[in-house]
Amino acid sequence: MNPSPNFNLWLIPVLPLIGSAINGLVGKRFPRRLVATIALAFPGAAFAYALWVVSQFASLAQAQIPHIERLFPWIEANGFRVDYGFYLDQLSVTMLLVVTGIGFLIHIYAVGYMAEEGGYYRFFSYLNLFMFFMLTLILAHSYLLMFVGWEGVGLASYLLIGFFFLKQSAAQAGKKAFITNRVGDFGFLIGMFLLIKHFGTLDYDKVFSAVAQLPVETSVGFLTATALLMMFGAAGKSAQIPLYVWLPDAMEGPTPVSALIHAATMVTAGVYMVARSNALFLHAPIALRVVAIIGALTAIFAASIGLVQNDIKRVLAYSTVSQLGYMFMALGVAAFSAGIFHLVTHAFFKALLFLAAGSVIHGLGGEQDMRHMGGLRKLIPWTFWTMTVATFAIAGFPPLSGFFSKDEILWKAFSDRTHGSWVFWLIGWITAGMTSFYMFRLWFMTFFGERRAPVHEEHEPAGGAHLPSSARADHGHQSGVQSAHGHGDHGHGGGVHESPWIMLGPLVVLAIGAALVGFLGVPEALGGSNRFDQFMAPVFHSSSEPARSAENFAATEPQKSENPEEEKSLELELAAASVAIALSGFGLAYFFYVRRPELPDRIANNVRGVYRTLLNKYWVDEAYYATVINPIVDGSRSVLWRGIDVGVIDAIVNGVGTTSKGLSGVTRRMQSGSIRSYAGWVAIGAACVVGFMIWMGLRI
Amino acid sequence: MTIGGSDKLDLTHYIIFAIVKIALLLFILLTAVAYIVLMERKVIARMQNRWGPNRVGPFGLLQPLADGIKFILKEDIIPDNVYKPLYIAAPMIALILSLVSISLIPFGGDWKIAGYHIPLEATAFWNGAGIQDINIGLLIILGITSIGVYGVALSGWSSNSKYSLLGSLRAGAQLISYELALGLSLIGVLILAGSLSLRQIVDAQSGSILHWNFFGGFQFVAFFIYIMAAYAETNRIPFDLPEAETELVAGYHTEYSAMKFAMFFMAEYCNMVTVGCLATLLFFGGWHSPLDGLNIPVPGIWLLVSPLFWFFIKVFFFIFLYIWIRGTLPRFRYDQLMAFGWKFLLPLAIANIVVTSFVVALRS
Amino acid sequence: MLHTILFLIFAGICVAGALNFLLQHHPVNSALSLIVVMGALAALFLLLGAEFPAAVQVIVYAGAVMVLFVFVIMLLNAGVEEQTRGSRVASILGIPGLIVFFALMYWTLSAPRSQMASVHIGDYYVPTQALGIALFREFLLPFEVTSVLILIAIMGAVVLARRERH
Amino acid sequence: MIPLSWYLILGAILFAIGVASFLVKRNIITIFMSIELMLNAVNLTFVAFAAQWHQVSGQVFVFFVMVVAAAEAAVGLAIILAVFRSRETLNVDQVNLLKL
Repeated sequence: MNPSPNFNLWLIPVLPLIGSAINGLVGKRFPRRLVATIALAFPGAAFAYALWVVSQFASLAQAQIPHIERLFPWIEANGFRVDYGFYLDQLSVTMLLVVTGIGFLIHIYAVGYMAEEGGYYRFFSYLNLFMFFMLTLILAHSYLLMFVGWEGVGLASYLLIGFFFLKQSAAQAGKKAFITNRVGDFGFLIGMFLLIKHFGTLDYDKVFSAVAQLPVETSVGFLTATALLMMFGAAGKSAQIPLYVWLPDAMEGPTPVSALIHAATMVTAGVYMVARSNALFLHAPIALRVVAIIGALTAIFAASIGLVQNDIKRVLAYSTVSQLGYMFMALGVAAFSAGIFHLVTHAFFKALLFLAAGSVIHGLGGEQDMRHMGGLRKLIPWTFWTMTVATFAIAGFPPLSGFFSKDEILWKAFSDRTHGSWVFWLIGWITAGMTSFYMFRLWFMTFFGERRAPVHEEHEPAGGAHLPSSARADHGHQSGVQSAHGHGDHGHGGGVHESPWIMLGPLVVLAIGAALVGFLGVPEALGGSNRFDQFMAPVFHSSSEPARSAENFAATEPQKSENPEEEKSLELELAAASVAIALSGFGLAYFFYVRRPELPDRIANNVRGVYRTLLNKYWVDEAYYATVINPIVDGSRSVLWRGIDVGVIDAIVNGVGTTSKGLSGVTRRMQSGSIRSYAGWVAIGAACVVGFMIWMGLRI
Repeated sequence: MTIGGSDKLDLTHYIIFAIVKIALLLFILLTAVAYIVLMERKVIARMQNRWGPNRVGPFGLLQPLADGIKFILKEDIIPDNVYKPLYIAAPMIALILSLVSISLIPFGGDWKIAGYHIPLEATAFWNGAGIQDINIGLLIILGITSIGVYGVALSGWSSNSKYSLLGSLRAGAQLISYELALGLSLIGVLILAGSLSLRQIVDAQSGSILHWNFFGGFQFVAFFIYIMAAYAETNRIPFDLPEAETELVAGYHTEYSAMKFAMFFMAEYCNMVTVGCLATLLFFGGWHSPLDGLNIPVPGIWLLVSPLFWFFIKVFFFIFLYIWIRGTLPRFRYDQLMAFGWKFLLPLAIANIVVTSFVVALRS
Repeated sequence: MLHTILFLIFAGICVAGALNFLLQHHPVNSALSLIVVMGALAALFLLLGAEFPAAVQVIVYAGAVMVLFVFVIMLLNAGVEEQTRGSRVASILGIPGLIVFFALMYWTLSAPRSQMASVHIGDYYVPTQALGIALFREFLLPFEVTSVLILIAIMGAVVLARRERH
Repeated sequence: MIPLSWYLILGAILFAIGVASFLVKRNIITIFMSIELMLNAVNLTFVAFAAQWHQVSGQVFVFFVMVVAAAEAAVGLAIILAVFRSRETLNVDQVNLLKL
């Protein structure tokens, strides 16, 4: 196809798969050290190989991008053909680095974090399996192969959320995540079917070139429909309204899982998918607008819930949801590179936040409720400092990474005349304030003030680590080991301990990353040259230029205004505004949780209604139960089960059984076992045969 | 019986000749049997250092006659609880079959009497060109001997006594087992002659003594096997377990007396004669004189007699061999008998076939 | 002429023996009448010019197989068979079926439309050599296969008849 | 000088008698022998056809039939022995169960 060299891209996904296979099949016999070695070696190798590939990729000529490697025909049905192949361009390179790099770090961290848990080999087998599917997802060269990875990561996430499967809530959460994702995947599937119907192919390059030929759809046509269905799938995977409900519960999984899958990589798959399909979305502006709206709503909605949560991981979960909303908002305003940029930075600081939170929980012996923390600054300094970097980064303090990416998004939302609008900017701005507030609330409650001893009974339900030891003692071979997390006294006594270095190392690396990656995308306004944007340009401009030129709705003049000076000043003002709101959030949190710690409760009492609403997440889950789940369950039970299954299917089966039984009861008499009766049958049969043959002979 | 070119045959003449020949043959055979018995008793007596029968007539030569009379005049006892039809039929079957098989034996060429060519064989005839005999005479003889089992088996079973039954069971097993060895031992000869007709087999050996299958054809192994198997077939020592006096009184004919017993007796000796004739025909050149090669001038009448002379000499030798072995060897044990038949004779016979066929194949 | 006479004689013997086989109640009698049938059949074979099959018929069937049967009868001391009432199917279905079968056969065979050759004695005579050649040339494979079959049969018989020791 | 159909009809008669005896006989050995009778009838037919078509194959088939019959007799009689050992009867009407 193209003269570019062969990178053997297939190696990248396959390496973790090998690791997973080894651990999963024979890991049970291995000592933990060996399991850990295997679990680290293969993703590490994948990471190294990915680095090499990227270095090669940098040297590719512009013409050779996207670089496609087809391995073998996978499906061939007349005319329709899907190859098993890989697709490398700036976007997938970026994702590749993020996934392999951060994934590898989190693996290292997990080795320390899971050290005393049961089912060690199982955990790492799943984790490697996830890496395999995620890499397949981002390297796939066709929607179908992407879907394979898409489902695969869903599976891995299900397995890992339910990792402590002896705990009811964990198992439930796993099922919830899985089913919710199925709902989204359904949309994705229909979208793919539409693509096949209209273009007869699912390969990116073919689909995009085909789309580029079509005019921009101003009304709802099949492009819009496809795009919306895709968006629905993305919403499922990336926890957007209305399908975000599974992500907070997914925190039942071990913390590294939350960090890797439910913060850094998997949940961004939706973002990646939409960005990948930018051509499609740019030709369906309505769909694009829907994306923006959903993103914005999700952002502010989740942030508002996050304000009042007490479980440290839940706060982070809602913050993840809202940040994802940010990304979708970016995509929605056609600021794809900005979205991806935020994806990258967010991967760093959110992974860091989760890992640090995990380290805190680890140090407190399984404590997750922030109301029982406090004053940990001195006790676990490394965790504290890395957490601090992450907090400031996400809150959007310059010059940390979060600032640049978020500011980019806000600016695009405000400035892009075709797709953006000041409403999005406003929502984003407020969300930024909320983000800053709840993050600092978390920060203060955890590390400042003095320890608040836990009250036992309400402390029970919290925490992924508070299991019956049998749950951890998975597959029996671990049953002797009592996890440090399980110990009551260990956690709540003074014995708070800093995590081992194998956990702190990744924290530090991520902290540096979270601090610095922002400088990849310093906007012109701040005297930088937005390198990330330029790097990404080929992927998005190639398709977006015709779209922009072909704009005919929303009064349009060329999108860059005539006087760049004014632009710059405006951008600066906006940046200042966002910094300001971040600061105010910081101040507010300081005032509430350091100066006047009793104040929040009083406010909560004053506006009980609002507070409870937020605390109970707007009763969305209950609403879903009332509207969707219960009807389905009842319907299945009364109609499908009692009615159809028992009444029809079983009836048929049993009917067949009884009839054949009766028949055989009759015919059984033929098989009397008496040779002579058999001989009688044979004789009559022979007579018939001879008669037939003679008849045939006569007819001739 | 396949009669090639039946038009050349005058059926009535054929039938007349056949009847005459059969009558003669029967007379000679039965007399021979009687005197073979006498000879056996004498020889055995000599071997055991006795005199043997010497009262009736000179040297007891009339002894067989006396025995015959006694057999005929004795009361014919039929025990109760025997299965009568078979009890009566059994000895007849035995005797008839043994007599039939002799009718296929050629004793020589043909005599020209009153313009008629008369082959010295009960079932052969002159078809104008040459002597026509049964193409598969040998097979028929084998068939008849194989049927001969029934006489023994049925007699033992029908007489409803445990000794007889055991005897006949043994006989049945023994006959079936040794029939294989017997049949296989002959195949070497058949390969050499390329025919199943006894005459052609004999003609194939014409010439000097060196053309006899035993010497020229290197069939002495086959001959050894044949003799062993034949002795077993005729229930003679050392294979006379079916009538082992020490174990089973008298075996399958324990319950028989008088003429029925005599029938079994005659059947046994007829079979001995048949075996001797076959051995002569198959391995020792039939009626050909050993001196054929070196042509010694002889009177014409001698040419007429010599085939019969040589033939009977040879058969006599085999009869004597029977008696000689009887006087010499002890009896086998039953398992030894079976083992000998199945594990030694049979493989040996097969080996002989393989070797012979190789030799013939190489020669042609 | 001669052929007809001989045929009638031996065919008569055959049928008589078969009927006797059918009517006798004692296995031994049945066996003996069967032997008679086989001997007569051998004679018929000779009339048809098949001398080797005739001889083999006598040697193998009459001489070996039937001896085996008689042997077993003696061994198991099988007496007159008792007339038990088994399934009625045999008589209800079998006999009519049999009759129909035979009727059909007879009808077809005796019909003039079945152009059957008529034979002299010896107008088709197969020398043993010809049979052997046919057997070892064109029928070599079946021949070998039957040898394998016999080997298997021997082993099976040995295994089955061996009285297992406890 | 007789038509071959006589031989064939004779074969049919023998075969029919064999079937009949198979149907009416109770003694398993006799039944077995009636099978032999049928085989013999078939042999006769083979030979007759050999004479009709002047083909050796018919007689060769007779040969094979005999071989098979011999093998079958050996195995069958062994089976009969085994059955008799376990049932102490030769009556097929009493041997109509697979397990004792």
